[in-house]
Amino acid sequence: MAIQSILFFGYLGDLLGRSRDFDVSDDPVTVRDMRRLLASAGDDVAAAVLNPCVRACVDGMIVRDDAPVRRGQEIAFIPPLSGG
Amino acid sequence: MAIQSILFFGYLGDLLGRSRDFDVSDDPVTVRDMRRLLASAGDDVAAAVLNPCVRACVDGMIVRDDAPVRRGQEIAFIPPLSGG
Amino acid sequence: MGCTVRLSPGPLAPDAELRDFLQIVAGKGAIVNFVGVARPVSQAGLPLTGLYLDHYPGLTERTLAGIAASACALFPVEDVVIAHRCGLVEPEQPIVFVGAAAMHRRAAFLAADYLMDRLKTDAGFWKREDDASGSHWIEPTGHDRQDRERWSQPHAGN
Amino acid sequence: MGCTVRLSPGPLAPDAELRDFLQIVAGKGAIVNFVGVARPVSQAGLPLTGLYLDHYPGLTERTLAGIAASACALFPVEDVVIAHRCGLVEPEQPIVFVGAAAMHRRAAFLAADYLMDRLKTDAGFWKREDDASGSHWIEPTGHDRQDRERWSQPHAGN
Repeated sequence: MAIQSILFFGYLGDLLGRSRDFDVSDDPVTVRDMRRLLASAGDDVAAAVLNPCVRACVDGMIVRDDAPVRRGQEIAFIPPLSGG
Repeated sequence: MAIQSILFFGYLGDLLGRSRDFDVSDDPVTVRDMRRLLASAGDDVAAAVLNPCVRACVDGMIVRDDAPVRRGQEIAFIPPLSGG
Repeated sequence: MGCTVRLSPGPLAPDAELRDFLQIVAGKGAIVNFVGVARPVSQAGLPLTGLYLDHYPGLTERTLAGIAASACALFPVEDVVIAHRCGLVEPEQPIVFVGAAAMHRRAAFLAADYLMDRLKTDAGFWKREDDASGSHWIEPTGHDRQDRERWSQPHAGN
Repeated sequence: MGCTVRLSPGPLAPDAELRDFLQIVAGKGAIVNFVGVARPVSQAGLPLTGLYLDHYPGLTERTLAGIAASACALFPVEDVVIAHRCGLVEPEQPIVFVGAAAMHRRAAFLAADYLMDRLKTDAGFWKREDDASGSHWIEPTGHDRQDRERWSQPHAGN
């Protein structure tokens, strides 16, 4: 059992809070695993983290779903960029 | 017999002075007449005012050689524009 | 050659940005700048009360730096600057200042044009318009995406 | 919609010009500016000691106003400004400031680009470069004339 803080930006920040702590019982190995673990936290979270348009970031870099995730890394989910 | 001041710009101003008075014995009727009258004032003036690349201005407007000229109007000769 | 990128939640003063950029680029003949201002009307056609630019510290700066670096790689420019606001911007206030300096003006125009087309689609922001009907998160327009596409052809924009 | 043209023998302050222009154009989303600076080297490749812009009062202003009016006629811009120096300009000092404001940035970029190409060939100045070898009256370069030609085709510059 571990607490993982997840950051959300754009409309996801309005919906789920800009930073939210989750109980993550298993160690996720990839971003895909992380999405599945978080999806059990509620319908709103599931809709966000399972949406393929929502990209994952690990330590501030946008990554693919097969990217590895280690405990202690900063995880964020971001909607498509609006541009400047 | 009348005195006509002629303005010169760009390299013509260096060569002939920025403003120079000429005796103009006949009344010129067109810009072409004016060029011919001025040409008798010296080789340097002739080379300038007979050069087809040198445009004439009447009252600050660039005009064609068949444009009319009346006594009292401001006459200028200008080399090709350099742009800004 | 220099690329400068600045992200700030405070007000943006385009005249001060231009003064600073002109000092950096002393001796280069051609400087093109762009200033983008928050429009007074929302996409829904209502008076805009505010424009919020959400950003992810670190990631957002990297997207700006990447866009500036691409401009320097693609065009014969000497210096490039991007100064961008984040946070809440009031209508008619400047959001972005872009500068490109080159020996020849064609390169400076192309680089500034490219920088803006990239920024409008690829800069790491999430924008929310606030108007009388509420708050609306917005995405790049189809027009923005088309402008962006111009640069995917070699020598596009000429 | 406004066209502003200013010709002055005094120093040109691009930051002040930009500040003034932004006040005029309040609420338009896209502003493109160009600043042209006297290069430090003459066409002969020697250090430039001075650049002299001879002008014909009245005629010169009319050429600038005509170029500004053409830009407003050709592109969907709201405001255009041309501020130009005449007389003696020192190396690395600004000669010209151009601004174009529009609701959409494409029009502002095209108008500013057009204004500069026209100014470089059609503005009513005679330019003299002073360097160690003497003083030389110069004409637009072949490059300037080519740039100018881009706009004689319909929809050129896209």
